[in-house]
Amino acid sequence: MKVVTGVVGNDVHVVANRLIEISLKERGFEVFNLGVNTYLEEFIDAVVETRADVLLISSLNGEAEGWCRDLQSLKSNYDLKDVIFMIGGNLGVGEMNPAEIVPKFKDYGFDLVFHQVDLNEGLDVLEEYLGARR
Amino acid sequence: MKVVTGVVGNDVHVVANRLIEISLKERGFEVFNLGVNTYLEEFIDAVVETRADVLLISSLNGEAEGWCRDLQSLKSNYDLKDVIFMIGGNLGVGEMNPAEIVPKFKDYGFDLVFHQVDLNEGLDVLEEYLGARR
Amino acid sequence: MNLLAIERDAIVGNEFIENFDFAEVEEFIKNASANLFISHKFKNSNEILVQPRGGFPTYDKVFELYEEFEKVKVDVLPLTIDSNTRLNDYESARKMLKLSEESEMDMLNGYPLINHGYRTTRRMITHFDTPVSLRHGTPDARLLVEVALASGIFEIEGGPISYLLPYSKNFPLDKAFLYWKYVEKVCAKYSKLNLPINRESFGPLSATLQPPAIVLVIQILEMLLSLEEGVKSFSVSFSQTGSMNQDIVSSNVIKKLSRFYADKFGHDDATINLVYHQWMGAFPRDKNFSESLINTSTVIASIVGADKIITKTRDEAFGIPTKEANALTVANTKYTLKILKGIPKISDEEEEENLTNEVNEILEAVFNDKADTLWRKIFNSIKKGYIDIPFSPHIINNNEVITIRDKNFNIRILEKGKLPISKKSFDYEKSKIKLDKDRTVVDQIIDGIGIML
Amino acid sequence: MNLLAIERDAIVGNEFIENFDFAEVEEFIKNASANLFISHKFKNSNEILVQPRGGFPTYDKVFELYEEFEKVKVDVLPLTIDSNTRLNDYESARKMLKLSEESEMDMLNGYPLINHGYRTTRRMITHFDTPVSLRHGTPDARLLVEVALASGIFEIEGGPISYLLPYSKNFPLDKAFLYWKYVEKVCAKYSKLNLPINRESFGPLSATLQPPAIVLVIQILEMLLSLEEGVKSFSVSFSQTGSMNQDIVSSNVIKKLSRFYADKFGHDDATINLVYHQWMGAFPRDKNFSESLINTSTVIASIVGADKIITKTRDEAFGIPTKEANALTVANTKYTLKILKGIPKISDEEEEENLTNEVNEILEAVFNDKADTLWRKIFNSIKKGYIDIPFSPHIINNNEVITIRDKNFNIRILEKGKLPISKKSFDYEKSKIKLDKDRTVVDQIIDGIGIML
Ligand code: B12
Ligand code: B12
Repeated sequence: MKVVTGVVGNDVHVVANRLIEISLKERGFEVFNLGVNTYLEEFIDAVVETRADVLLISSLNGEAEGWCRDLQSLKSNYDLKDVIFMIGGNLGVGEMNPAEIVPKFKDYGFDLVFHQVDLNEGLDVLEEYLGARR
Repeated sequence: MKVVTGVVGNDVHVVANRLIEISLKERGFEVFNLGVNTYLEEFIDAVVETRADVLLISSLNGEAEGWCRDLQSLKSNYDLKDVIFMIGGNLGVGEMNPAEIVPKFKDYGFDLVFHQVDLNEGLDVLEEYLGARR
Repeated sequence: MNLLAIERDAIVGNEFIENFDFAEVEEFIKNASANLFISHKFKNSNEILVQPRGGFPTYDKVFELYEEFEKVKVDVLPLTIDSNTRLNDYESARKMLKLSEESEMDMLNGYPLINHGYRTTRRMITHFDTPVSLRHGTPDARLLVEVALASGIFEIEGGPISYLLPYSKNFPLDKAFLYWKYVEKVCAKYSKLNLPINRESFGPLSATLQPPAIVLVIQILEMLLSLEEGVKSFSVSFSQTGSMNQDIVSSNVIKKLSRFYADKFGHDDATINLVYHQWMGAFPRDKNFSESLINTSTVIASIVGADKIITKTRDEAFGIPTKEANALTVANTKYTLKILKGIPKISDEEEEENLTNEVNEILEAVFNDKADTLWRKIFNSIKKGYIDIPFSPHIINNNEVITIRDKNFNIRILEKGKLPISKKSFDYEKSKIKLDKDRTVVDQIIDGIGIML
Repeated sequence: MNLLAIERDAIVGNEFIENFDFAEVEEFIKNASANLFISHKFKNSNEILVQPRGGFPTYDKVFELYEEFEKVKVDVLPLTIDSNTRLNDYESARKMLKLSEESEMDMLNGYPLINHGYRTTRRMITHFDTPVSLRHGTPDARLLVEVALASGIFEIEGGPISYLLPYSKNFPLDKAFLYWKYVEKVCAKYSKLNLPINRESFGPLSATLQPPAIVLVIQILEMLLSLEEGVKSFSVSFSQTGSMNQDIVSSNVIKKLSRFYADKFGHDDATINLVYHQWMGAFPRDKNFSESLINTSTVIASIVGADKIITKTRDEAFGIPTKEANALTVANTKYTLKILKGIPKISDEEEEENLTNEVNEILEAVFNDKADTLWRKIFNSIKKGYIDIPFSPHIINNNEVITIRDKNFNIRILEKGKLPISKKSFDYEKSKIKLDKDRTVVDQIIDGIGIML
């Protein structure tokens, strides 16, 4: 299984990103880590290029929404219906209600959305999700 | 002006009592300080004996109500209508609503009631009250 | 039947308690769970134990309080006794307990243990299976301690000086010594059946401008009185002074001297622990400030290397805290202790030397008294004003010692009264005080009382 | 017209800003109130200054935030810039500011100063008449700083290393040096018109397991780069390490060495201040624990004797704090600083010697580089991995240094990569580390990241 990961937008929070890479590798995934400050277009390009199964985006600094609202339209340019789109971190500025934020990002085209959820909890759900699809 | 003061009931909090004595003296009152652990009967006896103008009771440990509910009946045994009855400190166990506690103690026969009010604020009010009566 | 046994029979024959079955109580203590003994926990833990304060009139409210504490993994549960029971006024306690049970309003500021009795209370203590510490302030605690031990409460706070001078107006001091001797004897006796019962002295005293030298003297003397009767586990204590440095100095000196005097009097088999009380004086009215104050106390407890910390709550200025507020402090305190690592070893030689000298000087004067027993020497010393605490409500207290804060909030002795300290020591104290000439001394003392407001 | 003047003209000619009137700006700075200068406040205050963090997209929300801070008597106001502006992406900032203004929802995590402009912003700054500190994280801060100074913001945080390695992925390092040289020059120039503009370096860096030796090296180097251009008031800083002792050691060494190197390079007329950051790493999710953590940081700031403390809030783990939460920390921090008296002087000779050696060893290697100017020496040293910070997102960072916590939570160097420290120093580091053989090193590093959770 191939995963493309990184931190979206003008966001330099790198600590979780490093830990996600380690944890994904421990779980047996092949990881392409684009690091911080990665734009949505770069993510999509990498997914297409590597034929990844999962795109795992982090956003910590609160500005995810501004950077991800165009996902649907980008997706439509490529055949990416088998790719799992996943996002996690701090998905809004200030204190957010997860009950509002999750549906919003699902609307933008994400399959799995984790607002302030520990990375390993999120990766457990990803593995379950992959298992169920098989 | 003569003031009888002290701390009512099984209450040993002496710090405010010492400061009240100092402040009353500075304000020119003649002070009879019965100290801590003083029962209501002892206060009344002292007021009668010294012909005091003011009875100033402190209660800090929260048990004032149990010790003061009989004031009306004690008062009725003597001619004390010119004496000002004053109480202050922490007038209940736990956190109390001053709006409820003040009328309750007025019912018991106190003219001036101060729940968690600084002693000097209370003494200012006493002096005003005395001024108004003159 | 020896004298103690006769006295015990008389004590438990009190009209306010149900029939007292010594044989059954001994059996219970013999088989009691190790978890009920704080002496066991002290031995087997590297962490500072956290103990809140608390007690309510009714059984149910104490039970709920303990449930709340259990959730936050409290180390030691408190049982605070109401002030009527503290003054052996069981009849008033009974009346107000009844009123509290009927009205859902608390008419007592603690748990009237005598009225509830040991059979009922033991049910609760064994249910939680956590050490309980008895907090009272009673000069004559004989009955109270019998009932407490029978209930499974294996730490008893107090002592003839620390629970008399701050807590009573005219209870006879000589009696207090004899009644506490009884308590020590009973604790020592039961300590042989299972693990040691822990005794703890109450270092905060009147909690207001108490000079460290006198606090330490009283701690050491109560420790010696207790060990003399056979107690094997003892905690000395003091409360935050207001100056971090003075707290550190006090703790370094008390650790050194309590061990020194215990050994000197032949008690090298006794364990001595150090307890730190979060700020015991007047609290600010802003509850967030109270929390800052409490957390600051916790940091200092870590720095001084206490074995146990006794907590306050954000409600302190307002009244007996809710169970939630109380549990919150425990959780926060445990969190802070957990994150505090890399605590430096600190000492201040000059201050430590001065405090050591003062304590030794006063103790020497006490030991030199002509009386035959230690308690009589202490009794005479208090009468002579060798031991004299500020803000005591008790008539026997000499009331000549006056203390004031220096610019670093250290408590300093301004008037030494009859304290038998040397000229050198007193000169040191005076050299630290800078009075403000434009204000009265009383106003400056009041400032020192209100430093945390 | 000299080169700097030409460059300045070009910089302020940016399409995103309104016409820039240098003459008017000089006039404004010449006559600006002393209260706007933190350098003035440092000089005239004995207390630790308290500065929160904070910034919102819209003018009105920042104004309300400042009003809230004013109520609690803040010492220094922050102006935190959003992350688009930090990366010179003024167009994204403009769009999101517009969205924020329309929707009442904040689409930016700070104040887009360029888009608001100096005329507007100055109105706010002069209204509050309190020093404002610019917090950004921008490698090319030339325009930002011009606008800030023109607005009346007389403290500028950052530097070519501390605002690049933790804050950028691929911004060219050599350019960062040149752009920051511009900033220093402008600050130095304006400092002559009135009181000194204060510059501050950002010691927390990536805020995660940063070894004190590297933090101190970067602080001293950025200080020298700044003083070299004529700045006269500079603050070095570091953030809570997680070990109280390591904080104390760091502060003792940085105070000593920053003064030493400033003097050595001929800047004995410059004032050096010390800034302490409350915990900058991952915060707990329990807001009460966050408050305990914050207060603990405050106590440590007092102990290390900082000149200024920069605060966090109970909301840290959740997002940009509300203005109320932010003001609450300021009030609580000021309260704790007020009650903390009698702070002992603490030192740990062995640790201080080791840290001093490490810093000197790295600095020596930097100064020995063959390049002609200080910035080029530093540039080369970073490329060679002589300066290498853990958890940097930047591609130039060598990423070979690995740190881990010892049992007292001290940060220790496990892998030294190319750090030019002596065998003796590295042996000292290694002697403190006790790895748990049953668990992976990575897991033990992750534990060290999460100590405050
Ligand atoms: C360290 C830190 C920094 C460091 C970062 C250094 C670096 N290069 O990495 C520095 C000091 C440089 C920094 C800068 C800034 N920061 Co910052 N920072 C933090 C802090 C304190 C800790 C982050 C961290 O490392 N945590 C440890 C790692 C392991 O955990 P994590 O990142 O929190 O991620 C966890 C989860 O979110 C999850 N996760 C992450 N990604 C994903 C993905 C998936 C799919 C899943 C399932 C889970 C998941 O896993 C992790 C473990 O549980 C947080 C607050 C906090 N969390 O306590 C603020 C915080 C993230 N920062 C914040 C901000 C705003 C900034 C700044 C803009 C400055 C500012 N205005 O205050 C700049 C950003 C500049 C930029 N261009 O992005 C805000 C974000 C606000 C918001 N969302 O509303 C926070 C929340 C602080 C705050 N309350 O204001 N920061
Ligand atoms: C110091 C102290 C002690 C010391 C007292 C030493 C001594 N002998 O004086 C010790 C440690 C011995 C102690 C013991 C106990 N205490 Co105590 N103690 C305090 C504490 C921390 C400070 C009191 C103090 O000295 N303040 C400084 C002085 C100057 O101010 P003050 O007493 O608060 O009084 C002010 C006002 O009330 C006012 N005032 C007082 N009287 C009057 C009268 C008038 C007319 C006016 C206008 C104003 C006024 O003036 C003062 C200045 O503003 C308070 C909590 C707090 N306030 O922070 C608890 C507190 C008063 N204690 C309390 C209790 C319950 C006890 C105990 C029963 C133990 C227990 N269960 O915790 C025992 C009491 C034993 C007994 N028999 O009474 C409770 C009372 C609870 C309630 N009302 O609901 C308090 C509020 C703590 C708490 N939150 O639980 N205590």
